[in-house]
Amino acid sequence: MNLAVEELQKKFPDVIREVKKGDCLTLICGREGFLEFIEYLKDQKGFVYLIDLCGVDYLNYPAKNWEERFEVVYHLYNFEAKELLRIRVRVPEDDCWHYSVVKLWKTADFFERECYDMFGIEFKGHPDLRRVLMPDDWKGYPLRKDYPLALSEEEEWEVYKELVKKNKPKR
Amino acid sequence: MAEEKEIKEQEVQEAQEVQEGGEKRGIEKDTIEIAPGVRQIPGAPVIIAAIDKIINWARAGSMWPVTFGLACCAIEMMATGASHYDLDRYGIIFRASPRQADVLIVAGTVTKKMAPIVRRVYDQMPEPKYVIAMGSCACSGGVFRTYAVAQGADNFLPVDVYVPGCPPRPEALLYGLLSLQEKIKKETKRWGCWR
Amino acid sequence: MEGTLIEIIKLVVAGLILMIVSVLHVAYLTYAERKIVARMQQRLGPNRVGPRGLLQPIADMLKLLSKELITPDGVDRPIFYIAPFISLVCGATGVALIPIWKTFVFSNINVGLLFILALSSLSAYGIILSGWSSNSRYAFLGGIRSAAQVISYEIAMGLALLSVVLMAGSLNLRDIVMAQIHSPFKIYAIPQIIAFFVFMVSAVAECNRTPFDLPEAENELVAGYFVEYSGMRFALFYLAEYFGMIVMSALAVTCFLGGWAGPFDVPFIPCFWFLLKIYALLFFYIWIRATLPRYRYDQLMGLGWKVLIPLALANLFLTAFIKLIV
Amino acid sequence: MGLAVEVNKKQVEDSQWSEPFYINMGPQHPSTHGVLRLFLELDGETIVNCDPRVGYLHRGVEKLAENLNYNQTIVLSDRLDYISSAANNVVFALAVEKLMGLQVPRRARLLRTIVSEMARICNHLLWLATHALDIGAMTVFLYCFRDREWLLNIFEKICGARLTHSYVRVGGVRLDFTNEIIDDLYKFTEVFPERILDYETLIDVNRIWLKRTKGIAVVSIEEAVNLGLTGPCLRGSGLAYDVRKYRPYDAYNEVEFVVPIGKNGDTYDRYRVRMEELRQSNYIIKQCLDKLPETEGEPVLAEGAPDLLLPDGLKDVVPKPHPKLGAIFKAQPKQWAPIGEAFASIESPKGELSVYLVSDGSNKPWRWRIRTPSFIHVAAIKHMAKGHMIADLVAIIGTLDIVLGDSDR
Repeated sequence: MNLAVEELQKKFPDVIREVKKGDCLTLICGREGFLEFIEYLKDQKGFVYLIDLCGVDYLNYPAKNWEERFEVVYHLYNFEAKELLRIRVRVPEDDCWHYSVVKLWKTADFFERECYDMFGIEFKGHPDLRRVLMPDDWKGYPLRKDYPLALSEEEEWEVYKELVKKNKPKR
Repeated sequence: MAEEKEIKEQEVQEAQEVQEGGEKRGIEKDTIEIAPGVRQIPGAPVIIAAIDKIINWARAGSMWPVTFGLACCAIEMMATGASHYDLDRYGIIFRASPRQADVLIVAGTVTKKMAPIVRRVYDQMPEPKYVIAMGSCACSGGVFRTYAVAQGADNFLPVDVYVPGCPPRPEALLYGLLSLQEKIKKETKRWGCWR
Repeated sequence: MEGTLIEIIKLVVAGLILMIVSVLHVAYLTYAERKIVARMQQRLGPNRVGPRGLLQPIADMLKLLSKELITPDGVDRPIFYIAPFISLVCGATGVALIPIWKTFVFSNINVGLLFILALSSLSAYGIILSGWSSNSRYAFLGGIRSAAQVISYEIAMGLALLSVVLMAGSLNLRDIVMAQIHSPFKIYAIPQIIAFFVFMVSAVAECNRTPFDLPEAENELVAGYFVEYSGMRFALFYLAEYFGMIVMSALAVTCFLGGWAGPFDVPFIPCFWFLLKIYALLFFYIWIRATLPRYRYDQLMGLGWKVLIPLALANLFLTAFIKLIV
Repeated sequence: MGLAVEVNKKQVEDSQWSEPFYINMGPQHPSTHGVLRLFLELDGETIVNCDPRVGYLHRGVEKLAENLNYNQTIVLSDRLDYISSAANNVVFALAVEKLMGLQVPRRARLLRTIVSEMARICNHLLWLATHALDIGAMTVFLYCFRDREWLLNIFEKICGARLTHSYVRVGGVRLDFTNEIIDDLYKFTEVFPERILDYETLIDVNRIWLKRTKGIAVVSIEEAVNLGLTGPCLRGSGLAYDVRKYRPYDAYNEVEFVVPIGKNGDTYDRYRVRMEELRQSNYIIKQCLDKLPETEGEPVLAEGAPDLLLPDGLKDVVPKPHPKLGAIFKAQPKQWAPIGEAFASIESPKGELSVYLVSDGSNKPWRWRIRTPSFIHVAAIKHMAKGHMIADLVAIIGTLDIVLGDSDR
């Protein structure tokens, strides 16, 4: 581990809540002050490559010992040190937003839009936050745990419902 | 198997219609049958069966599908068109514009977001037009029984031939296309541009 | 009086035969293209419709005839209907002016070369109008591309042909062939090798063939200017394209390869050498279609204006200069 | 659409007499490789703004995976990037193995490496075919398919499927290779380099090909990293980042290969990188084949690997509806997989493909996040296409090697 975790913790005591060592170094963070923290990681610590940004819904997760429902998970990589870093940021359900990192990584553009699309987490500072995978007028956030896998007829997307109603061939 | 069944069903239906002398439509209304498969307009020396045959032969001999790949099956569709299987042998060439195509091969998963567009492509095609549902997803939704996937292209398209498989082998698609040819060859009273 | 009538009947019959033969040529050119390209790509090509697939073009034609003719919403109807005919007529009329053998030119006019050039520029109107009237952006882009392409390559082609005219001293196509036969090389392709090269390249561009098939580039503009055309109207465009190929190769044969003349006379088939040369050129068209990628729009214009036109101009001056001296 | 309007205004200010021309490319378009939709704003033929819109093939794989057990998810992975399914299988299995701490036998690792590299060759052949077809060279397309067919036949002998293999299992592979397959592969590796030469003679020095690819969509290293480009697209810019070298998995630390890199970061360099990768893949397959006899007789499945048919956990669980969640059945059996998270990534033919897995201890994943290269590459079109022409856009889509199944999941 090249990354001095203690140093980081000293520098950002409010951001880093917990440090875990699983398959890679994991930092569990809070939302406040996160932007400066990740900018520091990118500019000073050489984590220039954002592999992944995704949301996780921890509704009724059996081993849950925290309050917030959502997490936004970042995977960062340092090419020189060949080091992988995971950052988990907790986002509460009733105040469901997070800071956008599009200014730092253009990659984050689609990642954040997807996260918004799938979990309904809004990213503050994103230039163009729209749904990306689902149609614009889709209701609900599919990857949330309380969203059904297959839709019943009432929940069906209006456009598709009409299409089927109009065009279903009679047998 | 689905396509065979369908053709048989159609035959049975037609046979029933003839037997019952049920409601006659289109050309049947204006013509009488003078020999098996040969129809004549009363009082006019016009034989229609020959036209039926020729037009059906021409249609079966030059089915042009739209270049319209949706998912995995599109790769197998390309493979069917490529050197090894060579659809061009049957006079089948892919046209990029739906206006110039006859067959819509729904190759792959149709999602709900895509369904209106598939329908639109179908609507843009000129009559007579045919639809082949290629792959389990297009037939019935396949493994993807989720919120985003339309459970079968036949929810909003009149499918002529179903080709199951995930994805179907090129041979299967070829068989599907040949079945469609057979279906076309059995059509009657459809030699106008209407269906 | 009777003499004129017989003349007229003769003319009509000859015209009909010429038309039928050339339409058949066009139909089987599509077949040949599919077969040859297939062979080059290690495939078989059409072989199920009729013996060896020989009835394939007929099946295609019949099917297209019986298809629905769609007129999309918002098209400019009169123009939309008339555009394919402009294309076809302008493409096909050229056949009438080509001297097919020594004693047969359907219409032996003194400005034959000029007339063919005029027709081929006019056929661009069919494309532009169809692109304009279709109410589709792809068609529109295709039309614009085609306008630019045809205009710029027309110039190169005209300049290349001008040096031939300089050498032959006539615009009459039959006279050009005669002049070639009496020239020391028997064909103009040897002294006018540069002009021949420029002409062939611009002819390919003029016919919208690969690598210059930008107006209908399948992978960019779907089908280009005829994207909204269906059924027989689309078939007319198709016919026009292949007619264009045939006329252009016939023109190349006439102006550069000595027309009907060959190393020896073939009895009973006076057009043997003419056809042979045309087929060779058509094969060349098909060959490059199977081999080359497509140019980009601006690169195409660059090639036309920066390479072909200066080359043709230089060649023209050289020809004139030599003509002056000799 | 805020961005589009801004650019629009600027355009109008710049030139009073012209107005932007909007064109909608796809989802039914021959060269968008499936159902990609590009919303273009054009100035003549030059692209002013390009807004890629995806999701037309979004099938809800991530959600579906949460409702399937671990071995079943591998079947889904086939259908993500359907051109190189074997590589996808590997990353799915790797993630679960990491979570469960399974040790994969060496033979299985070698076999996995072979199929991954075969998938890479398949993918690059298809990429070359479609890329060349997009630029207009039609014959290359058919030549590539001819050789691809050969590989698919071998795949068929290995696992019975041509496209969707599901050959890799959690803890190993499904079946061992037979001698016939090994012979076939040896034959293939011998002939294939000549075939690569064939393609290269067709297009490598073709002036039109060079004109169409050199200097198109140039991306610098910094830009590429910032855009998240991976795989050949990143290496074409000159950074030799390859997961096979940086975080080796399977048997990649046993074989030697070169990571080819480009210099200029343009379409031509990316093309060269991929052509070189074809050779390297061929070489890797050969090395692995040579090593196979050393492991003769070893099992191809790790001990403790989950049963394929009935996962251990399910045997003593009666699924019952969760009070709050309704339709979602939640299995709470004896500890099946440890609670925790795992992150695995591989160098898929298209770029870095990674899986982030959160487990709640049941036999089904709690969250199954798939980071696919195509999704990021689609987003990059927006930045790469600006200022180029429509014809170049087609080349850019080709050079990024996008598969929409991969992108939309």
